[in-house]
Amino acid sequence: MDFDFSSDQVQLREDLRRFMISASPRSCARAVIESDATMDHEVWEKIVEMGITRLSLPESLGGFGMGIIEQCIAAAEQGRQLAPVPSIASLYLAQQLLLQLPASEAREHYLHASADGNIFSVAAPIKTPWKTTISMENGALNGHHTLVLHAADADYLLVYAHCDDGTPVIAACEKKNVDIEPQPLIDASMSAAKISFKQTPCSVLAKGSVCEIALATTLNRAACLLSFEQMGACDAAFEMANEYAKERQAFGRAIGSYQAIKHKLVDLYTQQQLAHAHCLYAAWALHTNDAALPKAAASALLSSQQALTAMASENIHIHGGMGYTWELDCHLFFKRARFYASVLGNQHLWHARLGNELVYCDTMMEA
Amino acid sequence: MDFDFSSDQVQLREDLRRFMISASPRSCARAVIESDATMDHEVWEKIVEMGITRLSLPESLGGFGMGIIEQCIAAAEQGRQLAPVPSIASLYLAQQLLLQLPASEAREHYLHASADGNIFSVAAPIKTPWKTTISMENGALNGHHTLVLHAADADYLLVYAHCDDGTPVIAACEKKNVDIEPQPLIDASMSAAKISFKQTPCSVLAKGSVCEIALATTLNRAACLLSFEQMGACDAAFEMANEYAKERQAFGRAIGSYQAIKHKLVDLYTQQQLAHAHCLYAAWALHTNDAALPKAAASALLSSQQALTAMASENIHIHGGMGYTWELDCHLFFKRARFYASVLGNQHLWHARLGNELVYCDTMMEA
Amino acid sequence: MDFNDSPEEALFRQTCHEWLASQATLKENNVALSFATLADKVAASRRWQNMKASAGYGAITWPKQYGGMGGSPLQNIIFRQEEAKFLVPPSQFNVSLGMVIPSLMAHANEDIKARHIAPALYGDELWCQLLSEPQAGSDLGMIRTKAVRCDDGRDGWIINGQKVWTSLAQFAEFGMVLTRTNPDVHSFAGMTAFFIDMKSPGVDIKPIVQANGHQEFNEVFLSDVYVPDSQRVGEIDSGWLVTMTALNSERMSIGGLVPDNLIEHVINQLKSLGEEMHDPALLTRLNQLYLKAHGLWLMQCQGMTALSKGQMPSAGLGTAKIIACEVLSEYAQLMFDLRGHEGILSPRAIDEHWSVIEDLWYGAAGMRIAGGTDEIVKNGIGERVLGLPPEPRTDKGKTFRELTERTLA
Amino acid sequence: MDFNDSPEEALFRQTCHEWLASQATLKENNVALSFATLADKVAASRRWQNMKASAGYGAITWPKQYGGMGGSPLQNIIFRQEEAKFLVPPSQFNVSLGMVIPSLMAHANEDIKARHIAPALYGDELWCQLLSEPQAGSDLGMIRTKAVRCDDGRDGWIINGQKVWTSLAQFAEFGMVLTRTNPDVHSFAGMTAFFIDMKSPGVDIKPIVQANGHQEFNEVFLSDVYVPDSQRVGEIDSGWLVTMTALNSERMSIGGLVPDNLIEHVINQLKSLGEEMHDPALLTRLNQLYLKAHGLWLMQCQGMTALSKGQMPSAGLGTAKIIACEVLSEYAQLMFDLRGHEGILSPRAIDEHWSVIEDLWYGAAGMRIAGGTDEIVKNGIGERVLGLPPEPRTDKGKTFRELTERTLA
Repeated sequence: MDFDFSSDQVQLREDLRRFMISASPRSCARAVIESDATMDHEVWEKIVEMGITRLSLPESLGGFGMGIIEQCIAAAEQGRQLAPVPSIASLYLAQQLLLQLPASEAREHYLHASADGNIFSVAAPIKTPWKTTISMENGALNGHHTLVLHAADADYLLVYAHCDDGTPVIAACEKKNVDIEPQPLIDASMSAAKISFKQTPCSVLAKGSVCEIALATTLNRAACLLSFEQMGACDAAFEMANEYAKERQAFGRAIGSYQAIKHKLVDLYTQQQLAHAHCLYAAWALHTNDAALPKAAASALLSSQQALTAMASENIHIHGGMGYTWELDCHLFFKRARFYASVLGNQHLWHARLGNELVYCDTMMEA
Repeated sequence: MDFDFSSDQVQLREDLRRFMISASPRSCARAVIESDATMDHEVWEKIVEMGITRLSLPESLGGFGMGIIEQCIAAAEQGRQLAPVPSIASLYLAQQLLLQLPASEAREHYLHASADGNIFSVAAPIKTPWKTTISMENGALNGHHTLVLHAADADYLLVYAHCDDGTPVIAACEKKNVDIEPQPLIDASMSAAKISFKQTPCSVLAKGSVCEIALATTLNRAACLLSFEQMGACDAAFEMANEYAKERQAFGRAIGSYQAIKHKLVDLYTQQQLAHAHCLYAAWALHTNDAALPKAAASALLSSQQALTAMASENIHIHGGMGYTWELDCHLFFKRARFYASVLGNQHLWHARLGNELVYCDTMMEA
Repeated sequence: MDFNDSPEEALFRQTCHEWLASQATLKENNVALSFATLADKVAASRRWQNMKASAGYGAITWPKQYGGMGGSPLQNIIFRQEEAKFLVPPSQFNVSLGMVIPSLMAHANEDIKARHIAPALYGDELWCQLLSEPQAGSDLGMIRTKAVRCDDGRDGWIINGQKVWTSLAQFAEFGMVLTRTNPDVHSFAGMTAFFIDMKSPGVDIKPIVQANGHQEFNEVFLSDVYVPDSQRVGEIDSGWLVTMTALNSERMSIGGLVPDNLIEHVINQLKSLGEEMHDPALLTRLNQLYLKAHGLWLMQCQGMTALSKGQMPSAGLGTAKIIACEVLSEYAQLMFDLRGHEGILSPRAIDEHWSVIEDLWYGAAGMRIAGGTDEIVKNGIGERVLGLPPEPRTDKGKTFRELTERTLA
Repeated sequence: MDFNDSPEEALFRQTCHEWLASQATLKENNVALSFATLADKVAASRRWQNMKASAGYGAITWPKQYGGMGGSPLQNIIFRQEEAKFLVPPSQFNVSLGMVIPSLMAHANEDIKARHIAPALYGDELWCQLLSEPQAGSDLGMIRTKAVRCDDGRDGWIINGQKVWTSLAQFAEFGMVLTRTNPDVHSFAGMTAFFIDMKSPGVDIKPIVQANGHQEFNEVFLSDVYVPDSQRVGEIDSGWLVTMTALNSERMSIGGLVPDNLIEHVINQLKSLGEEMHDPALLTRLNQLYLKAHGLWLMQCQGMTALSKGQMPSAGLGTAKIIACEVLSEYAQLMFDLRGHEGILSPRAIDEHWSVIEDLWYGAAGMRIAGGTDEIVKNGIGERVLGLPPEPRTDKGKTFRELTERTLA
């Protein structure tokens, strides 16, 4: 039985924690919310410099050749700091999507670009049937997508489109030829936009059913990485609340000595432990590319979302009046939690996926 | 605004409470569980004598001419004592069904019999499509029903059957001509049986679509009455737990002084208050025969079921080791709660009904 | 049993409605007035309060001698129900007229009452309540703001300290302030109440930016603020009595916790989903929300029935605030989820309706804290309604000085 | 990262499996042995324990000097995992060998150990633990069973009192009993441990009928029971140390909390519903159950990984019991609901499989109480894992006599 991070991975986590705390203190997320900015470019540059964008890519593609588990660890540390950077779009979705596509010079080119820290966005549906209003013809894209994550920050877009005859394609284009209309988000430290193509030149990376298989796999892989990011945020909010409960006094003793607060924290801790276990399982499924990946991805996403949603809300509550001020970071977690809860589709979409996997997947390895 | 019991009704409740405590102490339910009996006939006789079986029937049918709200109050008091009597079958289902049928001599006869305390069972489906394997031809019934509440105790059965041409009928027959195969229940203070008809003579009470309308209405009316019975049980379990929490000492103080127990009781109390409000609304809908009846019935059933299920489980827990003994009554509530949760169909059936009513019922009177 | 007014109630409702109709227009689609700034909203509320007071509707339950209507709590609820149907400014006088002035009525001398009650009633003077402090939230016994007797011959006091969560302090003319005057007795026994002119030298008001960006509450710093002894309310060291009167005067909270039409909004949003609206998982969430929202409404109807019969509403209504917080939070979460992937969009940016939902989402988190946290409310119900014993108090019999020294140690 | 045994673990597992295969047959469809009576089950368990002890598998983690295998906690888990695959009697020796004898090893003299450990290991002598009392459940400091020195010249003690929830007392040869020997010191300081022959005069055993009708636990009445001082374990007034050793010796509870195949059973039942199996409301309940059940299994895998690396499992595993209770309760409720209207039928009367579900339904309620209530477990995790401060103890520094007089007053 070897179901846990290796000691090297634990070491990496410690290093990345130190790095992220210094590279992206939570004041960075707050600053993006308070400004018109869509991301913090300085933080992203540091992340690129640190090599997080090339962590799990093979050396042949400009990567460090570490595993996907290391990428999960990096996602959690970004979540802890609520880093205002486009990792979900660029790393969890776009980079993973590129890796699913058939080998080609173009794919190699874009993976190198991704490794180097260029920002990618993905304009694609998040569920079956894979619908799109975007058409691809003669190397040009037309149509629009209502909500593309971090499109305004992107250097390149990966686009799921249909050819005239309905054949799906995945194509890449430069952002500069795309019309971008930013949309205000519930968490303004993140960004998304409505985008329109008008005869936008593109290069086709894949064509046919491979596109849809790649999309489905990418969504599951992105869900695993997002789950780690959510758990990072959850852990940070938990620590914040737990520390406050030890210090804050009411009626002559620390509020954490009252069972109402103590047992609340234990319940949250329990939920957190379960979610961590599912995330670890998702990391294992990613790493081994096991058939359990869809099940593990849905489980990790649902359990981490439940844990963070509860935690973000109770973190405000445990902080009392202070928790409701702009000054404290509680509201940053509250907003981010709500953003995560929709960004790859809501709980009902993932419950449907998990239920489907459980009922139609005959072989279960355990309880 | 006059949304509460009248002072006469409050007085009736007090009278019935004193009566039921003396007529059916909880040792009666326990005795039925510990024996092979299917009900306590002595308790039933006292209930008949007290007039509970004729409470809401018009005087012309041998009743007291009180309202259905008074019947609800009587149901709650039976629930408090977990009375081992066939009220669900005979009063909430059969008597209400008879009242929904078109006037006839036979109906009048059976309503008089019901008022006099004869026990009735209903063999009918509990949901649409109204399926049955029982056929009626030439005044005789054939077929079977897998689960009929209190059939073994019944004097008469009301049966939903199909004629050869598929026309639905509701017919009555005497129990003596029916083959009864009792089924052990999760709560052995209640009873149910598999029943078979073989050329069983019957009298037809209604024919055609009126039968199905009557069944649907009856189920809603029975759900309202059952909700009151559930809340009676819930109140009794709550009082039991609350009293114990005041007395039982741990670590030098009453366990009810700990927030873990205190707030648990407050949460249960809150759930109970909400369920009481829904039951009162159901009583109002019954009384006024308002179009909101289906919605009110489903709301009362779901909220009282949720309240009792939680209460029965936490009543054991708050009593600690003692709560887990046969000696205390906690397990009687635990078993009864589980019985109620299935007897008129499970929560999913009633959620579907409530959701349907909410979404397709355009006019809402309030929040 | 019915949901109708008694004939007297119906008459009163009609009278209110007719007067309101003569002053304002009915809302359409439940859309309320909106204001560019909080200052505009307060100014409009002052004008509307003045109109109400002039017509005798300024304070339904106050005795007539103070300019009130001498009406019942139920009449107050009826007026508010009718008022809510009209396009009028939302009242900014809940603290002023609902809490502070009633405590003045009970504890202040005749001079103060003669000078201050009428201007407050007519909206000319707004009052705030300087109560909570950074170290005294749920536990008001920990108030540290100090008042000491002047030693320069003036017959007054010098106040120093910091208050927090003071509603509308930036607009108020006067503030009732609870101070520590004797640290060497039990913490609730050594406090004294004063009222101060909010323009006094040494009063520094800083709006608090809330999690939702709003700025209705304030920090108020009091630095050597002089207050004459004539502005003391109640006896020296008896300030807790004055505060208790204010807290207990919060009008019967029947209604007003949850907006109307919540369930209708969910159903409309559900219907926009097409086929997916039949999803039993979504319907179950709708149902659970309905069971709480409609159940709360029914409990409030029971409470109003009691008032209508001249009785006190059941103590069970004390759970209303807790239920309401759950309703608001679950409502907002469900509405966001019903937007699917578009749930990441800022509700505020969609339209006024979604902006309200976003406010309720934050509001539910705030409501769990304000006016008694969930925990304090549950302790109260557990002890006063269910009769469960209180927790042992480690601060019992300790003086304020002993408690604060221990805390700092 | 993988779920596989290390080579050493695999080898040990194979050795265990081969020995087990030489003694018993594999289970089919996970169906366990059933017994007509509890007495039969205990007798069969004694025989099987004897066979295991003879082959060296009687106590995997005990030191070899006491007849154990000197194995690791992980080896113990591996043996139990393999054992669970075979049709062998479920062990009735968990208290005897897992709690009582380890406390003898730590606190008893050589004579006692020489006489008693081997017969216990070989299943010839079963031990029970006489601990809880009617007034001392979560709070063992309230134990009232008294032991007083003989005043008739015998070198022994007379024990009087009542114990409750004593597992298998009706079958045990010996019992370890915790008594009060000094009421005038702090409640945990005045207790002494003895072991008694369960056939001693004055020992009266009454099985407790549980809510589910089972009778595994007992009330034990001790009336003037004589016990020689040579059967005292540990020092006078130091009995709490002996009990603590027993409680801490409960073997690492990794696994064994929740039966395998829960989720499979739900899915099979779901599939029997036809079209209705696609109901998202039902699937959501299945999912929520799976998230807890599979999550618990994964947490246990993390714990075993730690053991495999020679580390202690994470303190987070302390939440396992709470999660397991929820899993069992929600599993049973869901299975009952999936039967629709037929959910009213007695599960026991359907078949062996449903009988297990009914047992789990009751069992979950019992498991929330036994071995530390939910509340005690949460206090422990909150204080020891999360570092939150304890509640003030009103019984601190009080003697047992003061506490009991106060309680009775």
